[in-house]
Amino acid sequence: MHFSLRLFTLLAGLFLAAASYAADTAPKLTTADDLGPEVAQPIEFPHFRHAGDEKDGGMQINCMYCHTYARRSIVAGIPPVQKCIGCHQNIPSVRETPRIKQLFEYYDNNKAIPWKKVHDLPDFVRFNHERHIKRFYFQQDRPYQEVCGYCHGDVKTMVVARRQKSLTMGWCANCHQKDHPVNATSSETGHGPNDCFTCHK
Amino acid sequence: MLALYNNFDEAEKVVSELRSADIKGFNADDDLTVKSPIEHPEVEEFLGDKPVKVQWFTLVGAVMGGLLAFFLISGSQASFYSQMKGGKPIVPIPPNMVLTYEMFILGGVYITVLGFLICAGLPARRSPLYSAKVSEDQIGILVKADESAAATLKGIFAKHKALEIQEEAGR
Amino acid sequence: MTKDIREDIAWAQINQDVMKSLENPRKLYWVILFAALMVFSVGIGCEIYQYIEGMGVANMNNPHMWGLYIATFIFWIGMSHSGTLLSAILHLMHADWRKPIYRFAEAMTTFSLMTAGLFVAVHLGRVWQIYYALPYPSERWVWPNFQSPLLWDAMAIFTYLSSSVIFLYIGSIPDFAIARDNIHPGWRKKLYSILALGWEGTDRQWRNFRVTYLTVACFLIPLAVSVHSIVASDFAMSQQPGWHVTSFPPYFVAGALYSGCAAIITLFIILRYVFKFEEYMTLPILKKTVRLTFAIAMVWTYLNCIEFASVWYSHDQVAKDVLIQKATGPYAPFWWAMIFCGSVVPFVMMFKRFQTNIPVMFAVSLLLNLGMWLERWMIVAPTYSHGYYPWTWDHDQWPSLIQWGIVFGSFGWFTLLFMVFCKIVPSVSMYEVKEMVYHRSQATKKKQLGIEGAH
Amino acid sequence: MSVSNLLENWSKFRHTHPVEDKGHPDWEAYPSGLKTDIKWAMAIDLDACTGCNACSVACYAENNLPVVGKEKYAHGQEMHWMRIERYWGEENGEFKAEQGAQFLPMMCQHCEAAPCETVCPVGATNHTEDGLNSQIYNRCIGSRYCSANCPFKVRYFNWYNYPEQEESWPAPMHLQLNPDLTVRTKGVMEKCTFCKQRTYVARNNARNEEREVADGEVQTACQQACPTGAISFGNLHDPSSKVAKQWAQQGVDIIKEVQDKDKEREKMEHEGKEPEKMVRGYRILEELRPYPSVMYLERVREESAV
Amino acid sequence: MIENDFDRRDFLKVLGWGGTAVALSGCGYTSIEDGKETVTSYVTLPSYVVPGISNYFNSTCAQCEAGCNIMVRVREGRALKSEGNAASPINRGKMCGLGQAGIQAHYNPDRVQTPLLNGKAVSWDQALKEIEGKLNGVKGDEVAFITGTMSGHAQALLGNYMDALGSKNHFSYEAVSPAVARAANKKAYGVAMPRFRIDKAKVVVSFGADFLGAWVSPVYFSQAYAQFRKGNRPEGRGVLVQIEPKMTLTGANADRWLGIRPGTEGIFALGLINALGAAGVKVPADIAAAAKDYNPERVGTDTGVAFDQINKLAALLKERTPSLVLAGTAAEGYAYGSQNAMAIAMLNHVLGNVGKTVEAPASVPFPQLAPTVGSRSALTALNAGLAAGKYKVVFSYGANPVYSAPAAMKFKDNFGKAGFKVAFAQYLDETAKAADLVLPLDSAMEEWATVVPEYMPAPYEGHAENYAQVSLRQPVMEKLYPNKEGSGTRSVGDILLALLKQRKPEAYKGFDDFYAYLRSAVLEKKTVFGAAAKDDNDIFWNDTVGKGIVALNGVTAKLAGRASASELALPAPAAPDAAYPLRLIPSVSASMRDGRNANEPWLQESPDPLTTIVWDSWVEIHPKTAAKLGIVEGDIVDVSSKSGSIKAQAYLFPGIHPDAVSVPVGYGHEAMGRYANGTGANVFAMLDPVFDKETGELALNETAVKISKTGARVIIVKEEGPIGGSQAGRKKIAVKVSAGKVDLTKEV
Repeated sequence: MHFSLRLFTLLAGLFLAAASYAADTAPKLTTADDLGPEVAQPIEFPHFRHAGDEKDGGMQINCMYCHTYARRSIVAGIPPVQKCIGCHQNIPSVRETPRIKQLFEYYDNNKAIPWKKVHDLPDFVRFNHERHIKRFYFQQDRPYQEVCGYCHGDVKTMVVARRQKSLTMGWCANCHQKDHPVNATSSETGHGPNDCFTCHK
Repeated sequence: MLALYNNFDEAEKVVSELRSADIKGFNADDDLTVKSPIEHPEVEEFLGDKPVKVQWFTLVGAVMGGLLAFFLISGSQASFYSQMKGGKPIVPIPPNMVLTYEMFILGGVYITVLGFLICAGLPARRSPLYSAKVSEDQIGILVKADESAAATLKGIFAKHKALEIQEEAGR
Repeated sequence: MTKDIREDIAWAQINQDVMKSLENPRKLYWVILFAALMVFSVGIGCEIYQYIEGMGVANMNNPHMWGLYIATFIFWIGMSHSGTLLSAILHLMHADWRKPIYRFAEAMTTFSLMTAGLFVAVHLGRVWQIYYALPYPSERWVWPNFQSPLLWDAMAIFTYLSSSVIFLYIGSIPDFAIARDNIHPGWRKKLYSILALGWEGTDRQWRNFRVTYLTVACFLIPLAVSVHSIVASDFAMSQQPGWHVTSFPPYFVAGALYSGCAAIITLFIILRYVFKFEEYMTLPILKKTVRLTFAIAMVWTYLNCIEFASVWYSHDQVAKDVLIQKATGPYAPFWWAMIFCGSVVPFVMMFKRFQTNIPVMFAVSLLLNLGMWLERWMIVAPTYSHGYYPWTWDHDQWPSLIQWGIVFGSFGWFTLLFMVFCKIVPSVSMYEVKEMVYHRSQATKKKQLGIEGAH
Repeated sequence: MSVSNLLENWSKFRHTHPVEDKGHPDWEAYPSGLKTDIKWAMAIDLDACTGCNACSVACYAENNLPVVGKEKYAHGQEMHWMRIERYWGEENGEFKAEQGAQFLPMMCQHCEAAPCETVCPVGATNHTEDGLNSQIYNRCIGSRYCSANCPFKVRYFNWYNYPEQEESWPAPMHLQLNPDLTVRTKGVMEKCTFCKQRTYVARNNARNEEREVADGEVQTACQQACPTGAISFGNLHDPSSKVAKQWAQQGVDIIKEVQDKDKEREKMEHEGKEPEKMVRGYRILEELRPYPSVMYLERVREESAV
Repeated sequence: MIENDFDRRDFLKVLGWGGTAVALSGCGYTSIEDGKETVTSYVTLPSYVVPGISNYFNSTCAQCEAGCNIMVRVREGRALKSEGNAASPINRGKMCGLGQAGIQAHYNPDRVQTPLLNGKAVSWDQALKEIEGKLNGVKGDEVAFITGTMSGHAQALLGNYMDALGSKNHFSYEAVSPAVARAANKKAYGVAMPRFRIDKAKVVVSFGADFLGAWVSPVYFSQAYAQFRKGNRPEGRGVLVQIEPKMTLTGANADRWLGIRPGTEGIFALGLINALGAAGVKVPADIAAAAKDYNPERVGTDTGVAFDQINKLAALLKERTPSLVLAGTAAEGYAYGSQNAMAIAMLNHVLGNVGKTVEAPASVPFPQLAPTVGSRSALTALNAGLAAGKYKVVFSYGANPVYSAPAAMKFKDNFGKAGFKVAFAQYLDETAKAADLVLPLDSAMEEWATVVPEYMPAPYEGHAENYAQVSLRQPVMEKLYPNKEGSGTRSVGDILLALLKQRKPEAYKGFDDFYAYLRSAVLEKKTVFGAAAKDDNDIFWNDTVGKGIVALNGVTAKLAGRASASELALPAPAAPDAAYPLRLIPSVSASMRDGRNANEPWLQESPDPLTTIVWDSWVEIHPKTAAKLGIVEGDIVDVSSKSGSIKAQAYLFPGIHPDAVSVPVGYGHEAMGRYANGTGANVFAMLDPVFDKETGELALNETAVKISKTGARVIIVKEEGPIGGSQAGRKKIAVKVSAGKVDLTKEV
């Protein structure tokens, strides 16, 4: 008898818990902040050196100086080698370091660098850099580290970029549900589009 | 102490006598159990009424299932990016009612069975005083009593020519 | 008058006879088991091929999006209903002749539901994503679409399956106890003692048992009805001509009971022979079942006519066209075969001398089931080949061998499960037969006493 | 907070679109400044349509449609989102060719109240806030109920795994695949999307420049190809757009299942009056109340000509 | 659309497609995968190329001779889709299905990828050396060059090359060109191809001219047709009457389709003239004389068209002017085809359309660039020469005579007689197979070329009356088969240039490739091409390339007075041969044309508009005839003529004259590629060698055939359902309304 009673209360408790959880759950589930796998790149590009803060010996270059397409295209893109050379041919101090040597090799052989995709969404997902940059960088006028950091994490402290956010659907949706101010000044808010069709292609 | 009888008439006589006879150290209400191969309401009459509580479990289960269903479903529809479908409301009543109905039954059945197990005290360890005959064709009468009452009880059993009397000492 | 069962049969005898069925059945049992296994493996083979290649190999096409899978799915769902009919409804009606046969009827319910469940998976284009259809709180915040009748189906079938499993189990606890007490030691004894939950048949156990059994029975009846009317709403809720019919839910339920009863007759005859249950599954009981079936057959026929009539007298030309096309188009042979098997053949059951004629009844029951299967197919296919939009009308689309293979495989799967079950669980409810015998003998005794008193 | 959300916005969740049209609940996603109230719609002039198949081929090119080959075509497993139907004039059961044939381009009608949407078990097809009938390929589990319930039968199912099949895109043909779309795999339902990838770009440009989408800014592949310009496509809620003008002029209202002009015409015929000059817009299977977003213009034929 | 701050050739070098990842995985997996794919990255990039955003490059379609101006969508170095160039007066931003499929000609898996000498791969140097060797000591007139219709600088080079060889034997061959009509037009209007202003006409009477499908410049005419059908233009909605034995796409769109007995088009025309005269239209004396015997009754019996219909048509034409009468492929394909065409042309004179809807065309001021329009007589001539063993070396480019020559010509054997045969080919088609040396060609997406459209469009959006244009074709992506160690493909221009260098090294040493030649040739004439002398060459050139169209002040031809109608003599329709009672009409479908594009799967998969049949050829039979022969749909029938026979599936088709059967051309390739090979039957092979009396053109419709069942039967693979094109009494599917009932004037 008592055994069974205990059993009953246990089961009932579990049932209720599961139910209430289910009914009230979704938003809580999307707080993942995990680290993606290490990706081996042809050249170990030191992000911290370029984009990092002064105190860490960084040069605080704006992300969109190199990833220049982010503000006008759906993809952020990788700068053409020419761009790297453009600066580095005027920086003799580091000219002989192994990475820069590699870089110049590629350039001299007129070969594109086979960078690996780090933040690689599935093929049926459409993520538009332009829209997000417009909204948060230009309209809301947030600092670029923050804006890019929403999805790309704290790249300015990394050497080779590595995924820091889960980039799962729930994670995206979590932000799309929030109300964001329209621009830096106004109090009006709006949330991201909810249509499946907007992000799924 | 377990006594086996051949048919219900005898068993009934025994039971009624046991209950009428007031024996010291033996309380007919708690200490008397009948084991039978088939469901046999008449015997129970002799045992005096013992209420069955399973229905209450049923009620609770059904109601719980129904409510859960409705809110779970409507709630999830509301939280599903508010997707419009076929010009129907985002939280349409008829479909949700269908599902509520199903869950109502589901909850009912599950909790009822749970109730049964609890009320019937199943699963339980088998008492040492048990004979396979009971599951075949004989009726067993199990009594708990002090040593003092034993003799009298045995007497009563014997009087109604029990086929077999098992005894367990101690306690 | 012949009695449903011998009243002087000893209870111990009952135990022995039934327990024997767990030990040594006739040779035929093994033959059937093997055959079932073979057929099932063919089905599995086809399914694997289809899984790898894609649904295309089933030779469905644009108008014909659903094929035999859905038809057979409905067939199995339908088959499940008679179990409930016998055990639950007749239980409430205290028709005690059901007692020797309701156990396997319930088993049939359970297993045909399981078979039906298979077809949901077989039918899906991306079965590996089937969990999308489950209502669980996902990281993606997405839920299944509760507006879809398919989801109601899933819910209803799940409820029905689990409930009937429970019902079956509860009902056989006392028998497990018997088995536990009578079987020679071994893994089976252990199994039974676990399943019996330490049942001792105390008055307290019996008391609660009675109430519970009754309650669950009460739940099962509306459930069963709801299940098949929901399956019907897969079609009735849609917009297609020939599907969007108000009378579909009752029509489906009737059809369900019908095919179920037919199946019971078939299995009755098989079990009777295989497990030597002549003593318990007696001809009078068969006769009662047959009469019941005949009644339901007439109900079905009636509803069938109603459906045609309602289409015919409606001004919905499109639906009318579908009906005409059923009777005259490429599907005509099957459609008429369905009418014949479903509405003409049952008249054989009117005649007393056939009602207890085993071979005839066996053949008839098989025909009835064939008819009911055809009915389901005739509901699904013709609408596709003759919908609203003339351009998409199709030549009669003939299912590929793969499709047929999987359909037949399902029959193998069902038989397999059922036969194994009967070998492990007593397929005749011993304690209830005892009750039956007991009460009946009491009744006759009283009668005799009455007669003597008159002197 | 689903339950609280449910109770708070109960009324929002209860209104039925498009009949009591308060728009799509997600329009609130756009702050007033950038509100883009869009309803994509189409008008096809059957008098201009010559049935030349250009639109169909353009659709193949734009939307990564696989070529299935003769055998599968024979099984009716072809994948053309846009099909050109050819009808003959009929006289007591015989086809008549005197007035030529009658062509009808048929693609997904993007119904406002689409029968396919309600029945999808996983909600893979929904009504988007710009008035499309979306199909989320990755969500689809292939129950094919949507197609079963589509009166036009314009949904096409991936019966085989075309991307991995040798004959669909033998190298180097795969280089032609449009990167703006998924290549659909085995077991997924698909259909015309009104070239979503194009409307998507147009809308983003508009919102970046904080303006509304201009008429003609976005063309569907079929419209762009059509040599006689029979197809026009645009935003129905923008009164200046060509489509809106056409719909208005042809007296076709998207949220009516019976158009007033048809009521009148019927009335006149009932009174035995000959209806004088009428307009020629109509929607197919309107009476089933799916509220299609594609209006057709009746083909005109000169009876006096010979 | 395009800024040209970047040299096109360099651009192509950097923008290789090699690295681009192509998404074939679809909706398979649901997790994100890091580090699996590579990002598309470049060494250096023109500023106008942004990853993720497409560029459009203007070019010119090469799928048919119409020469529509297209723009090709390019992303990450891959050509994705061709779309119409909105600035073009020819196609005005539109495109036909055939043109759309051009991208598949480019990406086709069956392209020849390296030079082949007797089937063995050789390097380009070897190949060219081989040619030079074979040409040694060969006299000029022993060299023949067969091409399709050619134009632009490639043709100029070809001309120079032939001159260098001292050969006059350039045969320009088109299997289905309107050559007879051109000849007749020359006589009737003084110009081969006047501007037909369909958009200005109130009535168009077309004798088998399939101008919406496969005639001359379909997309352009479709635009005109759209205009013509508009109710809101000043002329009001036009009426189209199509007179032809087998319904074409145009016929399917006609207000009235008259299924006339094959070959009696001329008689009908004269009858119509006669009727017009009777109706009071002023008919020139000689024409009246020619037409006087053709009273409606006789015409009715001859043509099988009820004569009251002829009168009604006459009344219509009298009432509504201006009208336009066209003579098309169906009318000219007979032994007396030019007579037919002439008689039909006379109608325009009688109706006074000349100068109104029949206008004088403009042409480019460079005769050597103007198109040499192909004809069938050219093939006859070449064949004769080959048979006589006249030619030692034969080049073939852009034509597939081995496939499309009637078997009776024995062309394949004669071709074999030539000592050395060189085929410029994109596919290893029948002719390439028969050749000794195969030179792989670039696709139209890879080559530089200039194209002069065969049919010069009417002025559009404020052009001058004498508008003429030269279109540019430019590479839109890096070659799929680049020239590495001697293999790979080359453009015809490059090949010709290389050959010329063998002959006249000094004259051409300035040009290291055809691009250089083209550029300098254009810049030389840049003032004619609309630039000021002082303009900077690079700017002008880049601008021209960017536009893809060069508008010119063309030279307008004069509509000369017509030849007298006195020699019009039309035989009465011959009584059908008892052995071969039916007339075979090889139909030219909009997508298949003469079969050169048969290996583009989109064209095979897109249903034929009228029969909705795919992936096979068929025999169109009138239901009555079929009933007589006991043929039902799907029967495999044997269609045999005196010169050959084919087997194909029968399709019952209401739009054909009962005395005729029709089989589409372009199917039944033996060699070409995986999609074309063996699909359908080649109807060219079985044509009787009957030629037009005046022009010597092969008369396509003069083949008499008999039909017999083989007993086999198939289910035809087609788009339409079992009830054919019936609407099964449904009210609102495809609705037709009579023009009297609707008000079209105010439509947007």
